[in-house]
Amino acid sequence: MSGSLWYQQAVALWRKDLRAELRTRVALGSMGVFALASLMLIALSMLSLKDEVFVDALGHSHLAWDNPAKMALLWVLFCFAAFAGLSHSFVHEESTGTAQNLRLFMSAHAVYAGKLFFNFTVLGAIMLVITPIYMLLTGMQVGGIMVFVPIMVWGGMSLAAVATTVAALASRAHTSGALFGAIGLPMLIVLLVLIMQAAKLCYSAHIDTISIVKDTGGLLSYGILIITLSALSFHFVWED
Amino acid sequence: MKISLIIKQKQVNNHSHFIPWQQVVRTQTGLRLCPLNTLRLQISNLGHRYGGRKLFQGVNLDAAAGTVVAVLGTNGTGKSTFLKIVAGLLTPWQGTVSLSLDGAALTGEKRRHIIGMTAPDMALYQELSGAENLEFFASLRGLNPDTAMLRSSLEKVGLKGRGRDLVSDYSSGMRQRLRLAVAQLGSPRLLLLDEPSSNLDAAGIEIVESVLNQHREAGHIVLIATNAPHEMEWGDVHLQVAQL
Amino acid sequence: MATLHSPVVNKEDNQKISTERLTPQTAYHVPLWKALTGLIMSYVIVGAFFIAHGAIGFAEKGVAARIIFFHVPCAVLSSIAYFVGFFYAARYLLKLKSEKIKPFLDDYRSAAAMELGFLFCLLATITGSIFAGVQWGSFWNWDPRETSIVVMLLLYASYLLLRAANSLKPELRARLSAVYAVVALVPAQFLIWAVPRILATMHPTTTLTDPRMTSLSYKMVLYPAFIAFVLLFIWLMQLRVRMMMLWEQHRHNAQQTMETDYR
Amino acid sequence: MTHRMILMLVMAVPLVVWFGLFFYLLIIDRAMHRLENNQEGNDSI
Repeated sequence: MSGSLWYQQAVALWRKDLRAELRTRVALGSMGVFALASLMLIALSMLSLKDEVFVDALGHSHLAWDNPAKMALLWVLFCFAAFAGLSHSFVHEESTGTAQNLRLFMSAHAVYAGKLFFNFTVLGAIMLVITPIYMLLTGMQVGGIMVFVPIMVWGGMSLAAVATTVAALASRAHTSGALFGAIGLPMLIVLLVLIMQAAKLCYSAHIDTISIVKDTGGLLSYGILIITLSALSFHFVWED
Repeated sequence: MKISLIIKQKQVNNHSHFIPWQQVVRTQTGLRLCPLNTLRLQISNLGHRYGGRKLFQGVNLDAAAGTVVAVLGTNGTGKSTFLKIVAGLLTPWQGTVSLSLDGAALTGEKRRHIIGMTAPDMALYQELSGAENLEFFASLRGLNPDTAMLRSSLEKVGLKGRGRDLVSDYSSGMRQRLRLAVAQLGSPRLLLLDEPSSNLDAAGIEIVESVLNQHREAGHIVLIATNAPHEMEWGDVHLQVAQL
Repeated sequence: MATLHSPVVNKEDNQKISTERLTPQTAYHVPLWKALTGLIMSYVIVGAFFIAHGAIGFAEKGVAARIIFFHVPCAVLSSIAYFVGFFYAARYLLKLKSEKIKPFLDDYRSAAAMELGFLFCLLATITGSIFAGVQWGSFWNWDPRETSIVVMLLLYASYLLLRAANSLKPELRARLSAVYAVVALVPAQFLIWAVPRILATMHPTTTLTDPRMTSLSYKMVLYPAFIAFVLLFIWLMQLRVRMMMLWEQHRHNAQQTMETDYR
Repeated sequence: MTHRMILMLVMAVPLVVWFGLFFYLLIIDRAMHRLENNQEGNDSI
């Protein structure tokens, strides 16, 4: 018996989490209801902005409720939905005492990988359902599909990575629920700025190479760096 | 804090020239042969503290293959903590725990894969069934969790026919049996049992005893943390963790 | 203080101390660099009013915007503090991994740097807001640098919050906050370097990088201002770390007394 | 009052604040120095 490799363990953890999630639907349910409710709230409150026009510093006038603005609010929605549900993955293991078994059976980076992909799966499912409804209600356009899809996927991945890391940190403290939102938000604001900057590419007619590199590069490197640093330091959080 | 090692029976003979592929182990029932391997658990000067509170200090143990060690001590002396340190779940405050197989020290993943443990605070997934729990942990060990394997390991702990029920519907005795089944996955060479027969009925206690004998005969090392007199009897060696 | 966590107290030591107590203590001399901090900072304050001449580009022509000499060093220090905190946090984790010891001193240094980062960040925000109110006519404009310094403030605050939440378990607190300091380096980097460059800003960006942009009279005050603030930062950090160590020592002593008393 | 005198008066404010802070820090420094010396060999207060 040689034992299994870390990615096999991560897949096993992912499958276990998915099975438990489909049975109890704690994370999916809370995130789904949260996302739908805030979707309605956004759509209703932005009705009055529909024909609003603002004039920028250069004298050009724009629609206030344009595609980038709609995209920004969609991502704000995702961020809050992620923070409503994704902490469950770690907090549940710690509070029910099953984390000890995982520590005995699995290496720390396998746990991190498994939880990250589980969170990404849940967030991806929510995004797949919410995005079309949001586009239907607010009239947001896809714009350049070759930019839109990668931004949605990588943005979701980075969001899941931030949420996973912060959930792991918060689950070790007594007051995990309150802490989770508080220590995660500063990291999310930066992510949001980068996503919005990248999302503007979907709706701009003339895209030059420099702006693509500058705007998507920020988002891409942010996600990669967060995942790398979290994976490197995860065992300090996980083990005693 | 003082620790005394009481050796009830003679220690294992590691240098038997006469039977090189087997080694002689003397137990309560007399002499016994077990397959030769030089699995060895060495604990030297182990001590731990929580915050500023000392639990124990200067614990020493040298256990060879085929030994059952009973870890004794009153409540609050840190028996469970001691087992967690041996399992690698906690970093000790001082001292070392080393596990070696055929002279080579086991570390990291290799070490992780030969340790099985049950403890009252190591819970299983309530939202999954007993069989699903077993399947998950078996796949973490790299085993192939097919139906036959799950059925046989459930049968071994007397949970035949209850594998499909959710763990949340189990009684505390059944949960203890399932914990025992999880700890035995992959037949770990070092088995750590924290109060193994708590919540168990007479039949369950017999199961624990047969598990112990199996592991002893296979040349594994078993540590039992206990207060119950019948569990103390199982130990070949007693390790007293006492509070002064 | 390498033996911070394992000081062995025995009877002989106690005997020795009781006699030692009667001997006079080592006298306190003001260290030179601390005196220098006081002198340079005083020079900067005087210089800001009487050495620096007016610069081009301010709302009122020919007025030396004196708050710059306090605002800019504070803003720069608020980002340097993060690097210092990160450095010690990373060192803490590396030591923990390799040496299997608990290097609490590095944890204290990291925490002290983060606390001071929060303080200087707050000062930079306040002085910046005053300056913006005079220069741009509004105390808050959502300029990218203003946005990023507020998020930076939040980042420091959440680090301190994480520490406060785990204050009962010092060892866990040290590990968790070190990991947070390491991971939050990514957003901090983006706040310091990327965000002000991606978005259009009203802040002058070349003042510090291009020496030709500032006049000699400005440099004569601004550069000593940097030195004074860095020295002040080091001093404050040293005080904070010493205070934490004294507090830890006190806690340890209290525990020792408890253990001997209730035996 | 000349412009220079007004400047002097305004300058006095941060200068006084800084002197206060400086001596406050020195006092803390000195107190800590004493405490540390006290603690060095003294583990049972």
